[in-house]
Amino acid sequence: MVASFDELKTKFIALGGWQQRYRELMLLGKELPMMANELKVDDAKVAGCESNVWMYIDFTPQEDQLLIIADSDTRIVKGLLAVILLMYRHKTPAQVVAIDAEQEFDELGLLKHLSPSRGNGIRAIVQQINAFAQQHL
Amino acid sequence: MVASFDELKTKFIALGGWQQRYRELMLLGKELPMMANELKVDDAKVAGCESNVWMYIDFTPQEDQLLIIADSDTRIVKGLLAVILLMYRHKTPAQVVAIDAEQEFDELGLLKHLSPSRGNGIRAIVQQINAFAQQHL
Amino acid sequence: MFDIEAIRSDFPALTHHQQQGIVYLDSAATSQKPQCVIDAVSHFYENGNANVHRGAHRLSSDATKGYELARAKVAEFINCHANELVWTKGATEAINLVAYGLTHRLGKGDVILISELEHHANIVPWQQLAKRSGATLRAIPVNDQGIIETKSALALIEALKPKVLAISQASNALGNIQPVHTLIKAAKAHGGLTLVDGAQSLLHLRPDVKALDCDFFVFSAHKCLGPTGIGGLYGRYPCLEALEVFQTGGEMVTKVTINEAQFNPPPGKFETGTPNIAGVLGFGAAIDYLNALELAQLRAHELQLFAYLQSQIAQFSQVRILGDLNNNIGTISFVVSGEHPYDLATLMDMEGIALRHGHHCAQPLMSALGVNGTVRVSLAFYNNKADVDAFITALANTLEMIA
Amino acid sequence: MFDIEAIRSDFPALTHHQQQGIVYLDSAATSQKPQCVIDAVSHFYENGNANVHRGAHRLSSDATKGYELARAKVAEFINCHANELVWTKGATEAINLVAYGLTHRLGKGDVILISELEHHANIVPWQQLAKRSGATLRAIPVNDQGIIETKSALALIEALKPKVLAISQASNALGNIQPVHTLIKAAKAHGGLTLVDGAQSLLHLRPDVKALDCDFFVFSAHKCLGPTGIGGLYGRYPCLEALEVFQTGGEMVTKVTINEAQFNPPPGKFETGTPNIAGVLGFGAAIDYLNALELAQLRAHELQLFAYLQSQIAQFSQVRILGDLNNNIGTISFVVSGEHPYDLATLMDMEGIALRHGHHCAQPLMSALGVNGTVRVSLAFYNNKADVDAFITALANTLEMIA
Ligand SMILES: Cc1ncc(COP(=O)(O)O)c(C=O)c1O
Ligand SMILES: Cc1ncc(COP(=O)(O)O)c(C=O)c1O
Repeated sequence: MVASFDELKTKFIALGGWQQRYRELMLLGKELPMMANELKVDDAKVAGCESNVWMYIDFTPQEDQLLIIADSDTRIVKGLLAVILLMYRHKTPAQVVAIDAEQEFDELGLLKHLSPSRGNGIRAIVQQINAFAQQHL
Repeated sequence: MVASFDELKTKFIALGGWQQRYRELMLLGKELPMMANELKVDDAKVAGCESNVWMYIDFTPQEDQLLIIADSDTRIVKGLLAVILLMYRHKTPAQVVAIDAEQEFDELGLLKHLSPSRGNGIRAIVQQINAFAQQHL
Repeated sequence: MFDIEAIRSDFPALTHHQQQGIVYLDSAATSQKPQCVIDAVSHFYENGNANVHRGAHRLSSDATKGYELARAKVAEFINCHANELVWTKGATEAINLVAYGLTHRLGKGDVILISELEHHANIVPWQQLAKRSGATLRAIPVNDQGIIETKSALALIEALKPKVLAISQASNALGNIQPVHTLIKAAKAHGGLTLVDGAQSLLHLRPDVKALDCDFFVFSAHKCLGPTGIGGLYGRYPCLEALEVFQTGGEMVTKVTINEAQFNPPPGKFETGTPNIAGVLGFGAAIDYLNALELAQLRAHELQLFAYLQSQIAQFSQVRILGDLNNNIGTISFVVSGEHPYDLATLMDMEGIALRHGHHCAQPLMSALGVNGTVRVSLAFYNNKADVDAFITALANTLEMIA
Repeated sequence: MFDIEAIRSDFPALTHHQQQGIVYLDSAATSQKPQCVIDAVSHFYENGNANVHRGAHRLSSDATKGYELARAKVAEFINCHANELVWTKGATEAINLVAYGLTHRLGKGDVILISELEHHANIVPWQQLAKRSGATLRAIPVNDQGIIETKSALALIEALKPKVLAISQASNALGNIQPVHTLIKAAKAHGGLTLVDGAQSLLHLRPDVKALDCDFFVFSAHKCLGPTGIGGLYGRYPCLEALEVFQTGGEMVTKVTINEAQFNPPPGKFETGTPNIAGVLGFGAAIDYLNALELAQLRAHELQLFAYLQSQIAQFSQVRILGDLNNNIGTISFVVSGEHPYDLATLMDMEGIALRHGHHCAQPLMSALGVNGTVRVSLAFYNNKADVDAFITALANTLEMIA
């Protein structure tokens, strides 16, 4: 498993076409811990996603970090969630809002091939995280 | 006043543009006897006309002729009714159905300048007369 | 600058009419369309054509994006939020949607107030609502010119305390611009819901729904340079939320079993079935077109033309004009004593003037004015002085002929 | 002869898709449009543009003529009289119109019968009618392939004696062609009213409403080569007469006072507001286009393509196809065990295949089949062998990738 977002980026950029990237993405998704079924409630669903996405965000003041867990019933979104979680791992709220996720995804070459409505689902997830971070700045 | 449809035709064909014909038409309409208000009931209305047209058709077996009276609240339709009444005057049912009214109006140069929906009103009147004549053949 | 000839050349039908010797003075019935609107419609069918909101593939996703972008444009044009704008097939459907949605909110003793000069679209749905709910339908009277007098209208609102006030911002039959803002304020003071029929005002007045402060506003695209078969309903969000669903089916639901369905929040709640996607895209293009024109210049041109039309028509002493000429979107509705509007309009049509006669879907107004109809000339910003001159010549010929 | 490449060249979007590397296999969502349809729409706006049924001038009169001619064409296409055809904005509105119009005819104890595989448009309006009237909504079950078994359906009709039977002639989710004629006969034997949802069948089966012997038949133009925002309701004339009015307003009335309105006979009674004139004209052109093709050849081509698709997809043992493959309009709806349709469709989309995944607005069917959705390929006569080959290649890549 990749240890950091930077490592992930290096790896992805080295990959050839979108097929290879998506294959890798789905492998990443497989490593994402499964969320307990009891947690997969409607209230935890991210609105605006085509597939089911459940997400919980918490803030640990001691470490000034966001804690995010998320899951999806689809492989691709799970993979994208894995990327997002890696991107925001060990980040303070201030660092979170400073990240240009759109740009990062661009560099990974992941959104370009995704149809706009699917891309919007990913944006909805990122926005929810950002909104949470804003409240804890 | 013109005494017969043929006389009317000769007169109309001699006239120049549509303006002169319509002027003449409205003069004809003025000579059409007014229908008593009590007769202007909804049941006597011809469906499919844009303006109000009331018409009564009768058949006198002794003379084997149709008897038509009609009126309208508009000058132009009144004029067209006058033409129609002249066209069908003293005609037996068999003669009535033999008349190609469309063709006659064409020769008079009256329908050409009338918009299709107005022309359809005139056709509705002619059809009603024809339908009546058919029943008394 | 406002270059009328350049503008006219954007409207292909105007050129075509000219070739046929026809002058179009019936914009209140439907407006002409600039080429960009026609192209937006064709472009969709020729290129992206796909269904929306079905999220399957990129064609569909692109169609959805364009469709929602048009919603945002129209919303901005009338100054509301995109989620306060419901697509309907036109103003008539929008009024029906509201009237059905209020069925359970009204009861015996409640008053629905309209005015005598409303279009049938803003009368009959309220009659039906009154029948369904037991409420009573009342109408603000007009004076013998066809004008609503603000004072007596306010007194009536005060007396009746209507639960619903539904009124047009501009009359289609006469062109009057109405004191809607004042009437809305009075109705709201008593907790009444307010609906503005903007079918005629959208093109001419570019209404701001927040400034009007109405709860609902309805309009049709085809009267505002857009395609046929599309229009909209603006509703303040809580007002939309409080309406019962109207038409039901696909898209507007979240979860369906055989016996139960859960509905989307507005505007989705009211939008079922495959929408008029091409119509929406065309309407978006119409709004782009209007946004590129300066409203003040456009309105100045319209008013100038309207003044010219009035000054010219004044030469015919037998012509009686109805309506409020001081507050008008550019419509002259007239009668000639002793003459049937049908005769006038028929002869004018033969002269190549496209105008309308009859009751203009406003029979109660015609009754109130004691006429069996009028002849109506309705201007839009794409008309020019030559159009008015052609009309005046034709009217002179007609009156001379009929005399 | 049926020259598929010549036919494809009539559809500009197919050329455009090809240039983008996209293969359109989503015709059940909406069909592509031949150039003549697009041109009919533009031609109206560029030339005649005027409102209909307002009888004022020749532009309007010409528009009305074209509009009514299109009605006659569509009526002939489905084999009914022009005055039995009501224009609506689509199939969904048509079903709502009927469901609202029957409110006063149903009561407690009455049964409305649909099937488990209906589109939400043929479910939710009946739920709402049941709520308004006190009637009960029931559904004919499907077997585990998603097929209605005629015998048990007939037994259910026998037992329930439904006042209304509403059923689709072809399923959008699975493509099944249903035994509607048999079910209608059974329902009629008990005096039930029958409605056929022809949204999917119109293009593929060219239904004859007299042969079906249904009371109502609904359809959408956009699924049958026509424009968006237009569709229709066929109703046997006495059935249309017996329906209460739905939307009200201008055009559909003969006489209006503030408190009363008299309505036109059908179809006018149901058509209020300015209609989608351009949409109607475009749909008329679509019917002309279809009439010029030989149905038998077209259907043979579709079936051949469908057989080829089946034979090719059979190589993927993990693919499970749902629905009735022996009676089908050309749709393959499938699942892959352990895979989410979203993943399959997303990867297929990236491969340039435009298809649809999800519940296809048929959630009760998905529940009955125990799946959370399917991936759906829907063919039309303008698809060719290369389209199927591209799909198969993409599916192979996708399955390989996801494994
Ligand atoms: C079987 C069926 N019925 C009804 C509809 C609804 O049609 P529309 O969305 O055009 O109103 C559809 C379209 O998705 C359908 O496939
Ligand atoms: C004032 C007014 N309200 C409502 C309508 C109805 O609009 P539509 O026919 O586009 O639904 C019209 C159009 O004739 C109108 O002029």
